[in-house]
Amino acid sequence: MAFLVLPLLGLLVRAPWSELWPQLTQPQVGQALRLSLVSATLATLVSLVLGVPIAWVLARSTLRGRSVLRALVTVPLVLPPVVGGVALFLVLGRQGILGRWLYETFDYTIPFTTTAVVIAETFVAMPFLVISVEGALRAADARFEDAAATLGADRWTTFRRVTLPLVAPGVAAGAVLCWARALGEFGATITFAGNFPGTTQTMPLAVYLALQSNPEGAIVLSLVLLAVSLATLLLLRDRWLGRSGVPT
Amino acid sequence: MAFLVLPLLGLLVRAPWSELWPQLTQPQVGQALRLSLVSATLATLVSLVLGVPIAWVLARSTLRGRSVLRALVTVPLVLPPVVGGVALFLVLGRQGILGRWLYETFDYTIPFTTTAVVIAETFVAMPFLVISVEGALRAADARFEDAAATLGADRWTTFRRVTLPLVAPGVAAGAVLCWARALGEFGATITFAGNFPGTTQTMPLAVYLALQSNPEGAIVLSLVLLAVSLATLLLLRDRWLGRSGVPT
Amino acid sequence: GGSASPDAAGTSSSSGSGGELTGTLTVFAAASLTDVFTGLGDQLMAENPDLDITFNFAGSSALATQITQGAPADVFASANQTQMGVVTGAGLAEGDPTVFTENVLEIAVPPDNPADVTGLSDFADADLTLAVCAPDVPCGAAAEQVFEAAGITAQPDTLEEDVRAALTKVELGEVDAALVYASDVQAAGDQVEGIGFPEAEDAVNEYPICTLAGSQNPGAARAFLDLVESEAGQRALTDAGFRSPTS
Amino acid sequence: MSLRAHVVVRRGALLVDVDLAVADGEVLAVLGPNGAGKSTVLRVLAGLLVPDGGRVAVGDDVWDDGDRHLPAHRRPLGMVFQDHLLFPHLSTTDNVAFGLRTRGVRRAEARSTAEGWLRRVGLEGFGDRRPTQLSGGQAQRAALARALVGEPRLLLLDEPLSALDARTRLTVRAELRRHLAEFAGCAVLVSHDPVDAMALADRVLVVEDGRVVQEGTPAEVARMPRTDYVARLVGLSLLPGVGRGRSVELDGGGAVAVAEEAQGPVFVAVRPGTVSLYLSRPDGSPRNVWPATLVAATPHGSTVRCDLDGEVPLTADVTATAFAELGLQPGARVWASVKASEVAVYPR
Amino acid sequence: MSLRAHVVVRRGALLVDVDLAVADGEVLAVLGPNGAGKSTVLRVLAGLLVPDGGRVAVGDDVWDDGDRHLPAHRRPLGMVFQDHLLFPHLSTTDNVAFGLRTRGVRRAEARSTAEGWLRRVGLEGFGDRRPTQLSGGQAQRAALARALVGEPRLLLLDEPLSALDARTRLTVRAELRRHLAEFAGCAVLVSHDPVDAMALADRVLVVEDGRVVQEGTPAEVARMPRTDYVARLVGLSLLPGVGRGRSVELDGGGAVAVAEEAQGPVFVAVRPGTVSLYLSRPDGSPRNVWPATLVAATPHGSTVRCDLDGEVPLTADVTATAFAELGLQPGARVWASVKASEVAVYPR
Ligand SMILES: Nc1ncnc2c1ncn2[C@@H]1O[C@H](COP(=O)(O)OP(=O)(O)OP(=O)(O)O)[C@@H](O)[C@H]1O
Ligand SMILES: Nc1ncnc2c1ncn2[C@@H]1O[C@H](COP(=O)(O)OP(=O)(O)OP(=O)(O)O)[C@@H](O)[C@H]1O
Ligand SMILES: [Mg+2]
Ligand SMILES: [Mg+2]
Repeated sequence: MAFLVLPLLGLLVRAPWSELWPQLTQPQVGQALRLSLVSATLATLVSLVLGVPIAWVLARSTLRGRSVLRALVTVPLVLPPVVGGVALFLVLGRQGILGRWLYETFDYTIPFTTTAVVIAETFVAMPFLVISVEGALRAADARFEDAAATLGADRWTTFRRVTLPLVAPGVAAGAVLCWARALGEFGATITFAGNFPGTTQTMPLAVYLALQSNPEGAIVLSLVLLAVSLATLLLLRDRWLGRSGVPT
Repeated sequence: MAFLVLPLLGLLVRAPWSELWPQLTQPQVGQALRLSLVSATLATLVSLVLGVPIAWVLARSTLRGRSVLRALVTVPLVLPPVVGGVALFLVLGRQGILGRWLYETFDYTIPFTTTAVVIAETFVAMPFLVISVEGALRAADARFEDAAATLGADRWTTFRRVTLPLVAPGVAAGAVLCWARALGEFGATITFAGNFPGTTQTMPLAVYLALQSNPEGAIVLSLVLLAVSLATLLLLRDRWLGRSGVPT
Repeated sequence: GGSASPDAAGTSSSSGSGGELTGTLTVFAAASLTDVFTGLGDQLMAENPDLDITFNFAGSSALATQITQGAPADVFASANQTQMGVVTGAGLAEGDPTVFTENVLEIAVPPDNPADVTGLSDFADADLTLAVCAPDVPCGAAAEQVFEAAGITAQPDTLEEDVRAALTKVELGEVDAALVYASDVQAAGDQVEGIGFPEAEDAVNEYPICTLAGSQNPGAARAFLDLVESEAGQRALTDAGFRSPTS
Repeated sequence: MSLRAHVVVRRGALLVDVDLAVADGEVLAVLGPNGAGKSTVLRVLAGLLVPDGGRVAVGDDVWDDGDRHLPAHRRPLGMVFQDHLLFPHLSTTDNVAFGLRTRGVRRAEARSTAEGWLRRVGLEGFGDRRPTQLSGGQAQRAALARALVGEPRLLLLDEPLSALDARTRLTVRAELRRHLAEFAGCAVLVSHDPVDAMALADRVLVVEDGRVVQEGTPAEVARMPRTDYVARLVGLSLLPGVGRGRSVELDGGGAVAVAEEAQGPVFVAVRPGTVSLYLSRPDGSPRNVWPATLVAATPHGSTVRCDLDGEVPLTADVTATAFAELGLQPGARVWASVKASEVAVYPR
Repeated sequence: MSLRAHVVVRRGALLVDVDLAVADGEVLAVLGPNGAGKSTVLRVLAGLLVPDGGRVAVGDDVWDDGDRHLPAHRRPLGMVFQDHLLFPHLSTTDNVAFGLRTRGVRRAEARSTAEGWLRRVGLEGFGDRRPTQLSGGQAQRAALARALVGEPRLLLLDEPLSALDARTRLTVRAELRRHLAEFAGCAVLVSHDPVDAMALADRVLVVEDGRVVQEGTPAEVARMPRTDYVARLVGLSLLPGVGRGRSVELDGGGAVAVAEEAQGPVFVAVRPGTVSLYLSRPDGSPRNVWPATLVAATPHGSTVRCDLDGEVPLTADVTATAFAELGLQPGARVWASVKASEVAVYPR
């Protein structure tokens, strides 16, 4: 416990609170905060759309390659985020496998746009969602799905109308983790999306740059980021994290 | 799926495989790989010792402040790792809250040692373990704990001899996540532990340095890191991840 | 230049006035110096078999933070005056830092220069995809200076957190041009092409070096500083695309 | 030594307030419908749930009393759960030895004592199996051994038979009876099967909605049920009314002729086998004749159980032959009759 | 239209190989001990489990046959599960409407049909409740409505009553009987309670260890059990032997005198109520007299059920009074006797 709280306390004690107001009123900070929140939320939504089905496959299907798939899902956890950013370039960059086609056909490039921020954050944060939702699906009672099948529901209907509502708390917990990780994403974002105020400069990027020139200001900025995310997490109440196993 | 696999493929295709052998035979690479594996494993062990009790408190106790505690646990997820490194300095550095006392009493400083690597990795990776184990504890049947209590087992005996063996698969899954994250840790490590070959230069740091002068080599290095961690993950079979919910 | 020739070092006695160096030396240096300093360190260790040099390469600001937090460093080589200022401001430098090398900006373009970038004025072209460093980091501050001097309103698409990140994007062909240091263009080999421009002289980046007050091995620290400033050291730096201090 | 408990505890919308006492060597069955609070009472006795009030004492030792609460693991008790709850990660022997180990007995000694108990419950040779490798009946026997091995002063059994199939239940019930007869401490058995209570208990406590509604020996409860729930369980129709000499005016309307004098509030209990059905009003000696509608008919061995609705709601058992001859269908209008001498009357 | 199925499927160590046929309007009960494979057969019929062999066909439609497997959601069937498995996130009405909605019925129409069904099962006014707010009996009724609402051709019931308490079970069993009588399709009911089978089924299939061991009407099975399991269920002692005229030589040793001629392999069934116990060898008309040891005694209403061990293992029911007068204790040596005319004999 102390191990987690003390560093935070250290930051709080040492933070130059006099810097707080001037920092907060900088237009760039507001912009970065807004962009961070918007892109982390979008990344979470994308992760939900893509990640929940993957989790379903991991938890419910009898595919041979499931453990390979599960290992692949954890790749973005181990890959240094900067390398992750390079990998994204290799696929979606102007010269990338898909990116070139996009560029030549629609004259559209992904890097250096807010879209790129969302993609980078999704790449890094989605595994958290997948792993949490898989856990929730494993814990859920699969017999409800049998019951739905005997009532004429195909796999997709069953998933949408029975499984998903049943594991909603687990999905919510996964989404929280995913959102938190997306909010803190730095390496892949700066590599793949670059850093431009208003379009791609999220809070962690602003913090990192501030560290170069104004370390005290950087600490204040990261505390602001923390405060916002903690406030959000606290608003999601206990019950979102699933039924309690408290033995009373 | 494609979203996760394509970038990896991109890396594999573009990687300059001719670089592989020369890179691998550099003594520094072997050193960094060994240090990475050792410190990630130690960080996982420390996380188990500290994190499992926290998870138990989150899942089983009826403390008022549980949602605050849970939010605090997710702090290191949101904090940019570099700021996490600074925070560790503020506590454990020679000028830090505890570090000064350590230094003055035992003439011992933590930063820039392998211990510092383990601490930085633990700080960043432990939340993964805590959140996974909490999930496993919530899913476990608390009635076994009642049964143990009626057999004369106090809370600690029950935890050690009943609860822990029951949630072993969940703990294993959490440990895998934790280990993977510790293996990929960069920002907090380079800040708090420095980048000394042999003592604190882990693979992600070696990748960072290689990026400065030899980007292709850096990609090869990170693929080596990936391969090692994927191999480890694949060795941990499906059953480690808990009983299956497959409805057949 | 106090460095002895390898032969002399090999034959003189350890307590001799020739000053064979012993113990460990810890050098904190900016990441862009990795190759040059590693080479120089190997040379000094070859001359002094009992000397053990360890390097800590990282971003200058991380190094400055570590030094102010009591890191056991003997030498600090910063990629800019600002971070050196953090260390001297904390009273941790031994004597005044000296500038041992300089770096000037160059335009980096992908091989064959697909966008036909010719000079600094192309950075005002909004149609090109362009990378410059963020003003918070030295190469960004320098970029601002040259644009001001040239009277150009730059239209970058991204403000990179360091030169390396900008260069990566050029290497991958994802930007048409980036404003980076000449040494980085050199290090990237044939992955990028460099284009020099006259306004670069308005924003020369200076690399200061100093020994640190808390050094446990001041003799070796001094010797390393001397080696860097020696002819051999300067040659190694020039080969890597840096240039000798003009003043 | 004996158990005296007054348990007051709120559980969601339900307020449980139950008084009970069990002498040494006595077995008390707590009977009641789902959600009546039976398990709640047992959890309080076990110390797994802190009551909101009341008092729990065994002999001279007070386990719960206002400010005092002895935690479960400090109480000398054994508990058997519905789903046996054997620890899945331990062998059967280690499961049984668990309670001894927590009390500091050495491993070898604990295991040999455990093996002795396994022999007593007929599980010799099963000690090395995991609980998942035991059948339901074997697992429940092992759970009993686990609860008894510590020589508890209080034995608590929460529906120990209800997860077993009908055949295994017969066997395990017989064995449980033998072990309970040998057991020197107090035993409390929760069940919602009256057969368990009849077979195993010396005394029965019927709990409904958190309150005790009846208490007595199994035979008393079976003969003179005091609530509809108990009446249905033991297969009687219960009719509350007010005695007026040889007749009882029912609260729901109508009257019943009875053989003995009755005065004041009474219950009338009618055994289904004593009810006869006719298609037209019979002329005969039985003085109790009521019109009724057949609501449902269920074959039951060689008889058919007929649920009747009307002024006097009754259940009748008629032979399958008679049922077929009458050509009855649900919805049919019939006449039901009972001899006054077959009707039991007892004060409310 | 009718169900004809031959189900072959391996489940862990168990090989299930069961043949069954159910006519329209008929109810088949599948009876068997825990782990016999009953649920497995039902899951194959439902299409939830792909069999390893055999064939499932309803009327002219083949549902399973080697290469062909119709998935569960394409089969016109309804299924009721032991734990009702109502979807906890939907209201009762929406649960019942679920099957209609998946078949493309519009929301308003599906809900109104569902409400009609809720009325039929006696749940009018409960439509807006969540399943957790229903009692066990109500939930099981809603599950029945949910299974019936799609007018299935095949109705499958997997121990629909076993999670209910004794009293609720009586009520729900009676209702279920009414609905099954009205149901026009084929119904298969899995149970391990013989009372369910007797009350609800037209025909009984007894499965043990994955095989059919007996088949017949409930009365036939109850009268002439063919395995020990069935015999215990219906409360008979079963003794296999070889007929030699008026005597049967038992396979376990000893002989039984019988009233009718018997030749070849036969079963002898003895009803516990017909067995008398004596402390010394009786001299009388019964020709069947065996020495035995009392193993266990369980009160059972007004009688005591005595398990006897000896050359001829038997169960005897004696009145509580007689039991007390004989002063019997487990371990006592007794003589058991049965009249030859009370013994049933039928070919193996
Ligand atoms: N943890 C809990 N928190 C709040 N209410 C509970 C809890 N557990 C049970 N209840 C409620 O308390 C009441 C009594 O439950 P209890 O388990 O004691 O009943 P029971 O008589 O044992 O029933 P059953 O025969 O179903 O086991 C029920 O209404 C139940 O919903
Ligand atoms: N998913 C499964 N995988 C492997 N074996 C299984 C599975 N489910 C059940 N079995 C095994 O198949 C056998 C038959 O199980 P089944 O559930 O069909 O029995 P049952 O007759 O319904 O028993 P019960 O009365 O306990 O419900 C059992 O031995 C069981 O352990
Ligand atoms: Mg209960
Ligand atoms: Mg079953």
